[in-house]
This record gives sequence, structure tokens and C-alpha cells, in this order.
Amino acid sequence: MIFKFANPLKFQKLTDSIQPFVSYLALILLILGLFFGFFMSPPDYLQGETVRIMYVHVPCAWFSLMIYSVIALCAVFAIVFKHTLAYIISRACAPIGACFTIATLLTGSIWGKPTWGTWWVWDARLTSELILLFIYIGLMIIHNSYDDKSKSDRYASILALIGVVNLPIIKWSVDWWNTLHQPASISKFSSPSIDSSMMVPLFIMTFSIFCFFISILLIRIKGEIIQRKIDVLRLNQLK
Amino acid sequence: MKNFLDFVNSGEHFSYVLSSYFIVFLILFLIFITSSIKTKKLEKEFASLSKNEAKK
Amino acid sequence: MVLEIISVCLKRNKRVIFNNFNLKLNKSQIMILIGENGAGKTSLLDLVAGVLEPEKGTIKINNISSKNLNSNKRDMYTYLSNKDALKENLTIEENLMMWSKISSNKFIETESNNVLDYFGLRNLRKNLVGNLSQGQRKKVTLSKLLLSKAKLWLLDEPFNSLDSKSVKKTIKLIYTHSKNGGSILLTNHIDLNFRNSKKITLVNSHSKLKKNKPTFHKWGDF
Amino acid sequence: MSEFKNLFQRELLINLKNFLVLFTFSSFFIISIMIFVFAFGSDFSAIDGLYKPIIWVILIFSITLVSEHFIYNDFFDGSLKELEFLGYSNELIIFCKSFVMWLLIIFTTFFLVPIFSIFFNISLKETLFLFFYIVFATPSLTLISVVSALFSIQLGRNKIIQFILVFPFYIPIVIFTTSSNNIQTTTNSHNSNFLILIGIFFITLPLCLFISRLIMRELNR
Repeated sequence: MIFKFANPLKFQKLTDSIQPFVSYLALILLILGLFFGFFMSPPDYLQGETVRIMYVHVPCAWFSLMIYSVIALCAVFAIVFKHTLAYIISRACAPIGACFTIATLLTGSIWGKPTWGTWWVWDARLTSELILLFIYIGLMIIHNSYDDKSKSDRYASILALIGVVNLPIIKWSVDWWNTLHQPASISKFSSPSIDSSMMVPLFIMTFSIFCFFISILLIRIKGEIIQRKIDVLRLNQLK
Repeated sequence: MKNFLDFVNSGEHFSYVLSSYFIVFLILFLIFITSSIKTKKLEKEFASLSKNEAKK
Repeated sequence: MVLEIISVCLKRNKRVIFNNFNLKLNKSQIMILIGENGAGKTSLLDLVAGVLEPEKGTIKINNISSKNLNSNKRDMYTYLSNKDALKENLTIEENLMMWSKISSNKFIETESNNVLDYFGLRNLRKNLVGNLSQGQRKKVTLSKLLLSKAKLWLLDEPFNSLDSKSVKKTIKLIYTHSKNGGSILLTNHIDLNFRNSKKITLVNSHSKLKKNKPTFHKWGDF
Repeated sequence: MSEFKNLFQRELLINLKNFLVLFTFSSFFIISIMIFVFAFGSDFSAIDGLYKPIIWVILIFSITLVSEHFIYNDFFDGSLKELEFLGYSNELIIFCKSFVMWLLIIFTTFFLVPIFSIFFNISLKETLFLFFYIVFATPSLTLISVVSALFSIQLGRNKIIQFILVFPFYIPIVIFTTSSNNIQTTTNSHNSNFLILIGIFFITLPLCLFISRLIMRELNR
């Protein structure tokens, strides 16, 4: 795999060809998902129509975690092999992950309003999502706080390493804290054991948001590569 | 089709669902637009830089 | 062969400092590195001291590669970097006591007294290092050399901010050390004439770099 | 073992003679509790229930503030680099620094916490248990704050960034200390929460030492 992206030119051509295809696929799947979500699937007997928020909320939650694992994977890859592509990917992923976490938090609180009557509930998942947002903010701060790009990359990958090890501990301790703080709030919201008619739109929406994430990632990676080319040219002009 | 009609006139829930979809697509659209604008700006800058680099 | 640097390559924040650099230092030899600042004098001493890892090439101290040296490093060489590692809130005596404890794991009271005499710091020994002048602090760092038993000395600009009397003393110190078998590698930006010493000038990498158009063919050159 | 002894004596000598370290920690601790007292206004009954969380929050903030004194002076006057080229491994250096920091923190809280529990007429048993949990929770707190201090050396010693980076990693420790405190006082049976604290310590110890080795390699580059 590594040798396929052996040099930036080949990688650039590859991504340029894939990028429009993926974003159109995302649009098509989105329309399909919406159709299935609103037309084909029945409302939930307990929650009524608000269960349709799940088709958006659950994929965003999955992606906020998946993107952090992508960043962590690139961080490990970067520290071991010192490959600039890994630094570029982890730098490009951080803002997208933060946006997904913000989306999850907002939709989660909107979903909580009808079921619990308040906008914000210290539910285990929402709290750990909030902490994940702080980790993303920390990552983004480290990414942009150094003038020398290579130094900020290395420090950000080290921070990602700490985050990866601590994330399960945080999730587990928040779950434990939540059961202590508030008896297990049994609600459809916790683990939706849903029948097939709701599963289909969920997967279609997940796949469409995945394609959307890939296309944004490719755009940001291209921008990152060009940014570094400009830095090198500026450096040469300085000499 | 019946599901959609029940959904439309489901009163309070309709506004919650619609606003959450609106928020998610707004955020995704925002990040898509900002990153593509940033990339285009960088491309122009790089083109101009490499042009006068070649001129020198 | 006390110190051997074999074809070392080093790149520091996108600037090539050393490209296949070789150096040999044998017993009781004094070697002086001359070059403007930024030419890599301190980076070379950092390389030898193992603080910086070279991208290519190996460094041998007493024919042992510096990679598998660890705690016995401190008996092989003493490195005085340009930043004097003295704690401001401790007195001179305590600083030297700590240095000898860390570097050679033992501290003899009487030995430290005559060490202080060499640079005339005996009556100053109770003062905090914080309110010493820059020259006196340099003398304290140089008197660390008297306490250390290592054969190889790596000195980074030992003469700056010293008055002429103590410059002569340090030169005498270096000669006595090289006479009884020690070897010294020191960097200096002003040209001091040393008897039987080898001079190496490090050329600044800017001038070497020819103006080539940057091609982005490899991931490395981003 | 002699290496550890030398480094330990060196750190102890430096930090005990440096008055600023103890002063910053204890003065921040006292001042913030005073502010809490006046913030509560007249009804003093409310503070009895909230005494423990206040102590924990202030302890965390003062630990993060004090961690800077252990790292910056050594880095900026070159002795951190000197320890490295003397052959001491990075982990040992950082372990000795955080060990001494932990001792100083335990030493000061040992005096401060009873004083304040007398002020808020907290029973002796509760104070003992509180101090017992402080002894078990602060090792991992110090390790994390030392790593955050290492991070913020290169960031121009920016305190805000140090807090934002470190805030998510304090949360599990805080959760388990306060909850074990509450269970301890209500059921006063021996609960397993503080065992989880020890577990968390054994995770943070190798992680923080490994991370500080990576950062110290960056600092020299």
C-alpha cells in the first residue's frame, strides 16, 4: 500500500480522479437515504417521529470516533516511519472530526429534548462525546500553534497517542459515573434494537456520510500538500 | 407514502427532526465549502509562486 | 582511536548540516572546530554526545558505537555545552557537588576545595550562582572539568566571556590534560593558536547549497 | 539504583532550596479556598457537603500550576540536556522529577487539608479518608501534569494550552476519587474504587514516561 502512494505526483493524480466520483456518490446515497428514511421506515412506537434523528445522529457519532482512530493510526504510522503523508492525513482529519462531534452533540441534545424534556442531559454517551470534542480542540490547537510545520506535526501525533490510550478509560469511567449519577436511563435512545426497516436507511446514510468524509478529506489533503509546497518555495526564496 | 404524511403533520416532533437534519447538513456543507475554498486559494498562490520562481 | 565519526549525515529543520562528514581524533590530540555560527559546531558535539541521532553514519567512542553506550557514557567523555548547566538557587559548592555526584557517583570534599583554588573561586564558594557574573559562571563550569575523570573532553566555546588571565589558565589546563593522554575536541569562533593541534573549519551550509529548483518527487522533501 | 539515588537527591536539593515551588502551591491552595468561603456567603451549611469537590478541583489546578517549576528551569538552563548526555535515560529523569513533585505535594497537602477541615468542621475520619485518596490519586495527576508541562515548554509556556491539552485526561481520576469518597462516607465499607485508582496509575505511569521520552527527543532536535 505504501508504495502505491510512493510519490506525491502519483498520489495527486489518484486523489484528483477519485474525488469528484466520491462526492457524487455521496449525494446520490444521501438522496436515497433520505427517501428510505422518511418514506419507507415507520415511526417508532415509543418515541414517534423523533427516531428519524437517529439516521443522522448515530452515523455522526460513529464517525467522530472512527476519525479519531484514523488520526491515531496515522500518528503511530508517522512516529514509526516518519512518513509525511501520515502527518498530512492526521492534520487534515482533525477539523473534520471536530465538526462531526459538534454535529453529534447538537443532534443528541435535540433528540434528548422530546424524550427527556431538557436540552442537555449528562448521559454517558453525550458526556464522553463532549470530552472527545475537547480532545479534538486540543489536537487542533497543537496543529496550528507552532510556526514550524514539522514540529507541530510531531507534537500533534504524540498528543494523539496519549488520546488513543486514554479514550477507552474516559469512556468507561464516564459510563460508570453515569450509572452512579443517574440510574440507567432506559430509553430507546440507548441501544436501539431496531427492526430491518429502520436498519436500511441507517446504513445508507452511514455510507453516504462516509463518502462525504472521504471527499472532504481528499480536498483537505490536497490543500495540505500545496501548503507545504508553498512553505518550501518560501523557504528557498528566503535563502 | 403514508409514513411521510404522518411525519409532516406530526406537529412538535416534525420541527425537532427537521432542525437536526438541517444542523448536520449545514455543518457538513460548511466544512466542505471552507476546505475547498482554502484549497483553491492555495492552488492560486502556488501557481503564482511557481510562475515567478520559473521566471527568476 | 578515541573518537571516530564515519560518514555522518544530519538534517536540522530542512537544512543539511552534515553530508558524509568524517572525523578522527586519536589520543592526546587537540582538535579545534572553527566556523561561523550556524555552521553546525554545536550540532557536531551534540551528535558525539548522543543527544542528536544522525540520519546516516555511525559515531564510535573508544571503538564502541554510540548507540549501545548508555550509562557508561559519563566515564568516557565530559561535554560542556554553551548553556552552563548551573542551578541559580544553589551555591557554587553545591553545584559542583551535584555535578560530581551525577557524573562520577562519588564526591570527595577535599578534592573539591583544591578544584575551586585553580580558578580562584575558593572565597566565592558560598555565593549563589544566580548573583555571579557571566565570567565567573564560566569558570565554575570549567572547574567541572577538573572534577571529571573522563579522557575525552568536548568543549563548546570554552573561552567566551572569560578574562585573559583565566583564558591562559584554561589553555594550560587543556595542555596538561592532553599531555597525560586525554584528547580534546573544542569549538571556537575566534582563532586561537594552539601548539600541535589540528584545525577543522566547518563551512556554513547556506553557501554550499546551490540554488536548485525544488522538485517534489519524494515525500521527504516537503 | 545508585543512578536513581543521585537524581533523587539532586531533584530534592534543587526543589527544597527553591522557595518558589512550595510557595506557589500552598498559596494558590489557600487563596482559592478562601475565595470559595466568601463566595458561599452566609449559609455555611452548604459548604460542608461541597468541601471534598472543592478540595479536588483546587488540588488539580495547583498541581498543573506547580508542574511548570519542575521542568522549565532545568530545560532553559541546559541541565536537562546535561542529564541526557550524561547517560541518564529520559524515563528515569522524568520519573525522579515527578516522584519529587509528588512528595512535595503530599507534604503540603498533609498540612493544608487538616487546617481547612478544621475551618469547615469536617470530622477527622473524613479528613483522613480524603487525605488517603489524595495520596492515591496524586501520582497519576502529577505524571499527567509533568507531561503537559513538557508539552507547553515549546509553546511559549502558555498556561491555557497546557490546561486544554490536559483537561480530558484528568477526568477519569476525578470521577473515581470523588465517587469513592462519597461511597466511603455513606456506606463506610471498604470499596473497590480506590483500587481502580491504582489501576489507572499503572496505566498512566508507563504511558507518561514513554510520551515524555518522545517529547524530550523532540526538544533536542
